[in-house]
Amino acid sequence: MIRVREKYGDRMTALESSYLTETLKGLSITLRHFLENTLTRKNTVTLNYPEEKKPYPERFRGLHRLMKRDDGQVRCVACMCCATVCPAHCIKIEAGEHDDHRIEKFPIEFSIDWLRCVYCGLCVDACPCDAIRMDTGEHPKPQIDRNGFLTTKIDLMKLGGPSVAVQGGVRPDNGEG
Amino acid sequence: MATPETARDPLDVDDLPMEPMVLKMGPSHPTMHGVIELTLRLDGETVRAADVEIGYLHRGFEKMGEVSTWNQVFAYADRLNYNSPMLNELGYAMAVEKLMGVDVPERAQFLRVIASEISRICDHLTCVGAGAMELGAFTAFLYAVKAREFLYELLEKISGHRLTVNYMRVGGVWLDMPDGWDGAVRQALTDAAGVMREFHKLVTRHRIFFDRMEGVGIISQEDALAWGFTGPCLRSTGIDYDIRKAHPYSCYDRFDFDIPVGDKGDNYDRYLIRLEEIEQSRRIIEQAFDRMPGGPVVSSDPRVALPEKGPVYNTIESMMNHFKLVYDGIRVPPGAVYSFSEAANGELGFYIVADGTGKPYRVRVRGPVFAIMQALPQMLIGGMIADIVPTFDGINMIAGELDR
Amino acid sequence: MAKLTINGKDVEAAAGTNLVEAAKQVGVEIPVFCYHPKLSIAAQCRMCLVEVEKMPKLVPACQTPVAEGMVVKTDSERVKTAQAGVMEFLLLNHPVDCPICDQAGECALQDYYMVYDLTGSRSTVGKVHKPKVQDIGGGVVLDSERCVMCSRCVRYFDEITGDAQMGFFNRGDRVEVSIFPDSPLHGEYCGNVVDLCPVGALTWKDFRFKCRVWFLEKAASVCPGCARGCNVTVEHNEGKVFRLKPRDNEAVNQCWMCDEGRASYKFVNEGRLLDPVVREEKKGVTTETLSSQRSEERKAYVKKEEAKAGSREPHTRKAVVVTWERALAVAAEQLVKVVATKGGAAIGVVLSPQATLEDNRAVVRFAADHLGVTAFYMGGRLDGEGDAFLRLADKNPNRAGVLAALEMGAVARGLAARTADDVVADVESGKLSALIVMGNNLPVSPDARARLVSAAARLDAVIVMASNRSELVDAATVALPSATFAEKEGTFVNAMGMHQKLRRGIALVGRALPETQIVQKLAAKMGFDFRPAREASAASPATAAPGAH
Amino acid sequence: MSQAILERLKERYEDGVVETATERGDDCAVLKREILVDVCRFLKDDADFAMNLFVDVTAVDWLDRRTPRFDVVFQLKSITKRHRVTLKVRVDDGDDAWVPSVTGVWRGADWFERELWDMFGVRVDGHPNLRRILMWDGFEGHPLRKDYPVAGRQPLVPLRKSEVHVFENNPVDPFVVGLGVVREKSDGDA
Repeated sequence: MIRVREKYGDRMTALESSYLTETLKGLSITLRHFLENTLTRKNTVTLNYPEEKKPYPERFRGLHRLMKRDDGQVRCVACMCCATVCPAHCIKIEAGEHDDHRIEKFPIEFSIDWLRCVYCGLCVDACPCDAIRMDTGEHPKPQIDRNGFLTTKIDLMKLGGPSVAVQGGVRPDNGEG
Repeated sequence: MATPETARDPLDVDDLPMEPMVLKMGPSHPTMHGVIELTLRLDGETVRAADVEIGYLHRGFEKMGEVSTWNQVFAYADRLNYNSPMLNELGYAMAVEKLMGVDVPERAQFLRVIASEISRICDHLTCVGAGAMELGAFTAFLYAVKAREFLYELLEKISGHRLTVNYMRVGGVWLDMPDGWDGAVRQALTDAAGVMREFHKLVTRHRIFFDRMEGVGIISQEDALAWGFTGPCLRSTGIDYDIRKAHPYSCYDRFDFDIPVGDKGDNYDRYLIRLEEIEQSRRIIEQAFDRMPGGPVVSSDPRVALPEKGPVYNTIESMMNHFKLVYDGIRVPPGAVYSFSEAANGELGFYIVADGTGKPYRVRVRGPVFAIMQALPQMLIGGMIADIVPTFDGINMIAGELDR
Repeated sequence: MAKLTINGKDVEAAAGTNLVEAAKQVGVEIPVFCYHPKLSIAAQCRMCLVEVEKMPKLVPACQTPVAEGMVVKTDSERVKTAQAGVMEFLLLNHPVDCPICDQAGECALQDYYMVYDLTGSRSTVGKVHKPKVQDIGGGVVLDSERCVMCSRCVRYFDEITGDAQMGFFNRGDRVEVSIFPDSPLHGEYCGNVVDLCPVGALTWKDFRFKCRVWFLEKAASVCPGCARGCNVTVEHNEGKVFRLKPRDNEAVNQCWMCDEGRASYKFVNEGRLLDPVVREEKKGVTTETLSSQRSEERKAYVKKEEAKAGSREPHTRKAVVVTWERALAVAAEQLVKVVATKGGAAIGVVLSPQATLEDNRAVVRFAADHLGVTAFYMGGRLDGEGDAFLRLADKNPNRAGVLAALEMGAVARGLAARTADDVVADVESGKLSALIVMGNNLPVSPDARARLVSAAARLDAVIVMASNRSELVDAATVALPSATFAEKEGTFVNAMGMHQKLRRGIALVGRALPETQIVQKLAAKMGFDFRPAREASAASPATAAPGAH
Repeated sequence: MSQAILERLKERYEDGVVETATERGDDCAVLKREILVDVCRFLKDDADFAMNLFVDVTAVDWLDRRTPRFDVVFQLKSITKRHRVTLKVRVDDGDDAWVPSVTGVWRGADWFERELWDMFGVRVDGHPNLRRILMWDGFEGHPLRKDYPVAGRQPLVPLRKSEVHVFENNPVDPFVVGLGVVREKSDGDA
């Protein structure tokens, strides 16, 4: 147990209550910072945004992207796990039958409402196919109207790249028969 | 402090009748930390009566909890006390784990404590910084925010976001700390401590600050208890009650730290306690890094934690496990528990009821500020109108956890 | 009767009961893949192995009848090891398909994995692959990799429909369940194998990928497909019905359902009449004004109408989407005029065996008591095929209900339902000058229908309460959107005279209302004191028992 | 320690204690409504228990699952003795949905009981100022009841022109409050 008044002092000393010493002490601190910042910028923490930008950390959950298969098709198989787990209900998927029987199912439409999204990352956790990721390192850009934040499969795939993960439906040993 | 007796000279009243005045402060007054409304009855500049109207930020946390899965609630819990999301998550996670009887791995416990204490420091920094600013010390506020920025960056590095962290899960945490994070934390804490020393020099012993804090917003020990105070506000009255010591949870019993207490129950005490708790949190974090064990960061119980991605992609067993956890959610056995932890403002309690399905039957949050805010009129009455600002700040009302 | 204990609980079961059923009595679940109460015992999945005292080996619970003094354990270490072992074998070659498998969410493998297995894979070799996505006919899609060889489907065709259509082929880990060469599934009861399949090997083509099953909400209802009245659950999400599944009812359909019935929900989602429509005597094309149709439906409708307009002369009556208020006012005005000039005998009322007992009763009482109508006709759908199992030729779920409604409304008045062909004759002969029609169409030949439609143009009023668009709706002076079986509570009386409750599934589509409410509003508009819900039968399930009405 | 509380309560109130349970370390006593205030006062004043901190009161709605419908759940704690206890009172719907106020024992129960009323419609008998707290005046229904829909909509509230504000802690003089500063309504001169 620490008694804070004992540690930090209870009453003002005569010197302190004269305003002068404490004010000068404070001024010396701010003056030092002022000189440091104008002359050297060594200890400056501010950035000249937008000329200077601070990169987001690796784990930053930014805009979603849809990953692609080796042949450039969307990796997502419309399993709806992300739509199920999303606390903001911002993912809408319409599933369809794929011509290729090895893929079988794919999203005809996959849209995310970036205004509703809370960037919690649960959809990435829930994806069993490494199809959706939030590692673009970008935040949503301002838009003129709400529809601008309603992102479609095409836009999400533009942000996407090839995935290195080996996916369940298609395994290395998945030959025919 | 202006007492009612000195506020007006009885002689003046005779020829200049005082006119009582009702003043609405808020719902979005600049010094109101969240949206609340104070209705004040003033006698000159003296507060004679005060009422608090809350609920402007009610988002239906408890109702939303009933239609979310157990893990989805974390996203909402973040937004209770938005200055210290980790502490809310820890409180909620502990409640679910208590109900399920899940063991959380050592390393996850340590990471939780570290993340929580960083959050606590952030919360206190915001409180003292904003308090200084509202009394005119804008430079000091910027210093506090600068120190907080160092810590937010740490939270961002480990969880991906600064405020809406969504870092904890039932049974552990999302990910282990990134490489070099411990060094970054120690460095940031040192930097922040340097900044705080300057902050301390700027305001703590400055007479303007001192005079406006000392002896203002006094609450007695008995009153504090009767109103259900916890946290720094209770400790400012001299009661050394801290849940981390009184009912140690997670792994707090392994760390050596002190509980700061005040004497008078005034704003200055509350300010000093927060200042000191920042120091104590730093001690805890440093000890935690020194003793950090290895191992997994999330429970290995397949009924609780999502399996690793590798097996999910490649084996049907993990895939099925994954699916069941995603669409069914974690199945928490029927029952009810009350679990509580020491949040930045006091006792954060979660009373949760499960009915055996993947969604909570009821999630109840007992936000610390809710109890404290009811005593605000008592702390204001008799004081000057200008005293509202430091007193209100000393309570550190966060509308997120007040209105839920 | 035999007394035995299962997991320490005393059970009393009739001789011949197997252990799975006996355990159910005391709430002990024994996992099964191949066992099904309606099929013969195969005992080949080995998932139901239990320990019985004094028996040296674990025994399959499905094949073991109860015996006096038996002591059964379903949760001992030996049993658990066996269960986990069976699961491991079953999963050894199971494809990693949950994301693309429709069964995920109602899959026995998934459910049992969380309870009886929970271990990771130990396999180091690749899986055996078999053909996927095979359309085997009958609306069923087969995925051989996902099959757990329970043989339920094989036994179903052997034993229930009696025409062996599926079998096992090959041996060992290459064994596959499949159809016989060049003989796709046929018959009217193929959908049941999809329900029987405990995993995702057999999926229903119509439902494939439409909706994840964990999103579906369920409402107990009755199939509207035929007069059998099979008990079903209406499975729906966000205002759309996705499938009907059979519900157990030993007296009606056991646990089966025909394929025709499975498809009988479609009209709930498609081609709905969404708004009240009033047709006015003006030249013009009907299409433009139906503005509140769902866009895709509207496009299709416009297309159709345009084609029609090209081939035939445009309608002489212009359809206008109006408010309920306006539509009811027009209907009331037209009816009042007919009653005043020609009397109630000039009005014909077509009742609908597609609608509930309550709705028909409301219409009968309104028409007979307040309008003085004496001519009632039976609407609905034309008869179709029937068979000896479930399907009946009468494709209306509530014909008996209409008759019952008439009987109740006909006390001392001698009302009777005449056939729909009589409507056409009576309209053509000029006996009727107004029609009130419940339902989308009449059970008459296309030719007779065309005659009716053209004759209807001469009538003073054609008031149609329909859920879907049809020629009759297009010919109506006032078309009022009514609710389908999935949107309301009520009663169907099946061919055996059983009163069966419908529970409300989805919310009312568009601005549709149940007929009871339409009639109530119409009566109010005409100034009658009319309370159709006197019995309040929809309110409490207590009245669901047969004969309660 | 808190086990001892349950024992003591059973001994002292006999039939008043409907049941006691210890679940996952939480000790809970289900009480009859009549003795609630008495038990609270006893727990607070008794030197052995000294339940000096009122932590929380809330309810659980068991619509269609159990009767009586509501569990009203109190959390009490002793800061000096470092122990705590859960008290439950079961109340039913409609006229029966009320509990006695414990504000006389702990002043801090004030807002919590208002919230109980606001969220569940469980009236608190003897509460000095039972108004809605999180919801606004004119809100229809009680949002945390299970039969209140998650996406429930509320009618719009008419614009308030001015109102008489009665101060809770000084209710003698009502004041008219409008936008900004409004003078006293009464003709007195203070």
